[in-house]
Amino acid sequence: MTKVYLDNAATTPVLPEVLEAMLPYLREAYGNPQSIHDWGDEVREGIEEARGRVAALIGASPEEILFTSSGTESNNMAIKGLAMAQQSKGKHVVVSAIEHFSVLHSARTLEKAGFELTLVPVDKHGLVHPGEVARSLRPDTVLVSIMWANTEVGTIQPMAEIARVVKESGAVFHTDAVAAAGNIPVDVGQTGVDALSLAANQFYGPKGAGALCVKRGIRILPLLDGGVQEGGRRPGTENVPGIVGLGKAAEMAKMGMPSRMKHLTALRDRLIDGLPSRIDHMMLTGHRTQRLPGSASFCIEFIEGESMLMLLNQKGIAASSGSACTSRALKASHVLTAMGIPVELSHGSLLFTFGIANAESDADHVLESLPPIVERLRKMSPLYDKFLKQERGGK
Amino acid sequence: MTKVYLDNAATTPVLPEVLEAMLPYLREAYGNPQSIHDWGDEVREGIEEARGRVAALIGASPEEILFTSSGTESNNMAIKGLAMAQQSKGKHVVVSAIEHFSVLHSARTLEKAGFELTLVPVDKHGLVHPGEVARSLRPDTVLVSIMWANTEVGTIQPMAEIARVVKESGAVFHTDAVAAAGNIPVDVGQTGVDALSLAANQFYGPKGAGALCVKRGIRILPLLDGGVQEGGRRPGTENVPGIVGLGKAAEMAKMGMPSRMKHLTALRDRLIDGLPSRIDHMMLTGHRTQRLPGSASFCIEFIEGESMLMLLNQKGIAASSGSACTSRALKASHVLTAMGIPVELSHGSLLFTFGIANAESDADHVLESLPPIVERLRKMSPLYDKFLKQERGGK
Amino acid sequence: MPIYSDKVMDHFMNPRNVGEIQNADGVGEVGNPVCGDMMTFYIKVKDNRVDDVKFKTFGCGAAIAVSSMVSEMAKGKTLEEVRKITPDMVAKQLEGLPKNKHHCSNLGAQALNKAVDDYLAKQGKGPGVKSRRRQKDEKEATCEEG
Amino acid sequence: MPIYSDKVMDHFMNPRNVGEIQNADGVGEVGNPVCGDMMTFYIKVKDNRVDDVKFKTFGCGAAIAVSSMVSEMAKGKTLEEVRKITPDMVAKQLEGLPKNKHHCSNLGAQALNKAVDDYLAKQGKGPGVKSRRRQKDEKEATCEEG
Ligand SMILES: Cc1ncc(COP(=O)(O)O)c(C=O)c1O
Ligand SMILES: Cc1ncc(COP(=O)(O)O)c(C=O)c1O
Repeated sequence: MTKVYLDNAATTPVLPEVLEAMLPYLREAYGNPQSIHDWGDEVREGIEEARGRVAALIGASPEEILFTSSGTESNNMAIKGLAMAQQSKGKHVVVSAIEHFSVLHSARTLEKAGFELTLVPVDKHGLVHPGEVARSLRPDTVLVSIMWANTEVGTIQPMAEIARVVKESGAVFHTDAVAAAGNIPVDVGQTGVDALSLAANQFYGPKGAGALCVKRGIRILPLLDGGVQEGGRRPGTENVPGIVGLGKAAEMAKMGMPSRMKHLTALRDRLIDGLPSRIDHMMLTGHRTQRLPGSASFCIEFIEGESMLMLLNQKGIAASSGSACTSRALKASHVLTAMGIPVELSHGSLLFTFGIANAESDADHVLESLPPIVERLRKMSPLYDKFLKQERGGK
Repeated sequence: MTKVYLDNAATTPVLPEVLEAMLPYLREAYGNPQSIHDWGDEVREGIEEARGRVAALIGASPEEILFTSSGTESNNMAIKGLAMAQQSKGKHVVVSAIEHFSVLHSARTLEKAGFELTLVPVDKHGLVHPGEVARSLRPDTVLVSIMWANTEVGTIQPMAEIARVVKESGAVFHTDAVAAAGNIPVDVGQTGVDALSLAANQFYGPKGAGALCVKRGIRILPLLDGGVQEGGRRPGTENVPGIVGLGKAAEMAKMGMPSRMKHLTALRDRLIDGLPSRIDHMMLTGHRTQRLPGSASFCIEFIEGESMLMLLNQKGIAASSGSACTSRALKASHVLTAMGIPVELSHGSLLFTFGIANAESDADHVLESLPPIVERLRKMSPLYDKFLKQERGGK
Repeated sequence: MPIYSDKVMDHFMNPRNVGEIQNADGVGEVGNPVCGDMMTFYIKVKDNRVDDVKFKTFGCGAAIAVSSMVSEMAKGKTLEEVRKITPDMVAKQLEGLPKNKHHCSNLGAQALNKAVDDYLAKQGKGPGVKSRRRQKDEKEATCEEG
Repeated sequence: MPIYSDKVMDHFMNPRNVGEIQNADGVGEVGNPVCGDMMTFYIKVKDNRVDDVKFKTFGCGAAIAVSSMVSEMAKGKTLEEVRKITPDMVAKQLEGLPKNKHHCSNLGAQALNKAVDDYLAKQGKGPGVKSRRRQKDEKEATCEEG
């Protein structure tokens, strides 16, 4: 059976070159980077090279990069560590309504610690308007966090404009760039971002390797207490192979970005343009053009996401969904809800995310496979039944 | 040049079998374990197998195992998460004076959050006496954390006795078993431990993979906020290859433990018995017999640890030291100080830790190489000078 | 490690008794689109037995498999026997369900029961004796979690 | 990526002027064993110049390399020139020191200066004009960090 992986938003495969770069650090270069001997020296070199590469990917300086274990850890450290470090100046924090739970729930934790939280709304395309950010700012706002791009609907935010608004207020500006970094151009210096989260497994690096960029001069408290690693800001024995893999993936992403983007955008558009002509009663979610190159996200009426995923899987296709059933907590996607999509429609969420290994034929496989799946499930659906009866009745 | 790695306390090499087990998860099995398709199913299976193996190593149930990024993270989560979850019962925490900084500094963070902290002293061998633990307990003590074995001096604590004392009081008992688990028998059920930290890179698994065992019925708050991974208790995309490597290393450690221990104990004793007969004015640190199999730790008078390490490195030997100079903060080792070793002597700390790849000849290389190094540095040392002059004067 | 048992997958991929019965003797509908699960059961009753049963379901894989399993379990049973089908029995017949999908098995049993209620009401026999469990179920109008 | 520069390693592995001068014209001792760094400098002075210099050092690799470098820098210089040797000059000659080892370069310059003080005192010339920096240094009796 043709196997087509279109869930690159969940995680990307590791590129062979990335694994190649990691392997020495899983074999002969096993020292602890903190050690005072050749074994330590060798490994320290690998880590510092990786730091330089990650910095280069996002227009930062190497000493502004801290290595973490995931996007989630980076976001937790950013939200809690930045807010706590500035709390003498105020206790108000602003995040968008469509942040990842690692940002949103960290902000909720701050609330429990006495901070106030404002959620910035988004429009129906998932866009955060700089004016809305401005409206949410207060004299005691110390931290604003707006994600660079949204995984679930692909929408890319107008970061430079948002950053400008935040900077004028004097608040610290963090962005969750986990879905963006390595996939679209991201430059902290040019954009005016104070702190940024990223994760290797979103751009063909290994799982378990994230980074947090904190610009010089921005104070942050550590999340973990312990030893001296990462200048004491992120203690714990370094995940050396993971860090080296992250570095290599960053280098390759920087180099290959224009051609990767072109390739992915064509595949994505093939689905975005092709599916609605084959399937009635479906809609694109997110912005049509300001979206991640590989991302094609939809809501399909009258049927539910998990059952579509299971039937797609039977056809060899991996995708994902923001449906309540696919979330362990069985809650409707807060992203789709924030965009004004009715809950019953959000259950039919379906997300295809292309990776650099995909080809046109993969998009075509979806174009062929999805319509009969939708038809099959609609035949089973009492909602579709009611809709048809109403329609017939209406005529 | 002969290269002899005797710094296995800093980190162990990854066993080829462990890397072999990891490789599929860095290649074709790249799915996200949370995904609803074959790619996710395959990876979930790898993680759950690893969970079972880690549980088996320490006599726990699989559902009691949470995967983390390091021993440091496990300790932070344990100390903060357990204390915070029990705070309605009291706000007093007890840890030993020789804990790793990830425990000690986490406890200090609790102090800032309104907890009271008692440090349990150790004797000159680094032993925590159960009676001292009992003395430190109060009606409002909610958490006690005593490390299973100390990395720096090798001393193994009488865990079952300590656990008994703690359990009688009703407090939660956590142990940092990062140096112990995988190297000596560790059984949470038999010992009566409520929570336990471990790290793969201490027993021939990869860096970046730790675990926290939390016994059923023990409440703990998460350290990270975010998604649903690990039942919501430790969110963030799982470090799948790291977790699988940890599992494989745990399986091999359980199987090989008796023969490994025998091998390492012989090597360690060769140094412990052999060095003092070749070098004057040196002492063993830690307990002579209740110590980690591979650990030979000393203090050598009149000279300093880092300079010894550098000269040993020139002879191809990797070791470590608890000297102030080798710590980034340039503080004398709190472990040696707590054992009553004078600060000036602690600067001469030297630690050789054998691994399963070492042979007798490696110990012999140290027996030959260290005496001339000590002699050379003592010739340069004004302290040795003074000592000799006093001695001559005394005669 | 698939989320679902082979039995669930079988009933999801090849659901039994999908459809609608024109002029059904009883119809039961539970759930609602906002919660993401909705089931409609149709029954034909003959000699106090479920002679035919069909269903339509909007929902996740578990919801579809549960509907199919419940329909199979009901077929040929007396109405009294049908009343005794519990969510646990359904889950067991399906060789287990993930923890957070147990509510689906509730829904299936509920929908079938409602169809029986409907049949009895149409027969002028009143809704019959509702089990205590069912009364409780009906109170839970908000979406169930887990 | 070694912690130390090649120059530091060279001076650590092959320290110049290690030892003691019997009947030295000046002896300077700084640091103490509790802090983990201690240096003793011995000088012979001839025609207001450092004619010979030796040292003994207890401490880390940087402390030994710094001592060696300072001794080399001092040799043959006039006492006034010796007074002008700053920690920064020492660190620079060593092609840099890790941040947390900079205090070692302070110690080296201090020890040498103390030996000059001692020489001047023995000559009955008094300790001479101490630089402000040195007066400050001497006040710092506790162990320096970083
Ligand atoms: C006893 C002990 N606890 C905790 C740690 C911290 O573990 P990690 O470096 O994996 O964070 C160490 C590290 O060596 C250790 O020896
Ligand atoms: C936008 C965004 N932020 C944060 C995260 C969390 O990253 P991780 O799973 O690496 O912890 C994700 C994960 O997909 C994400 O898409």
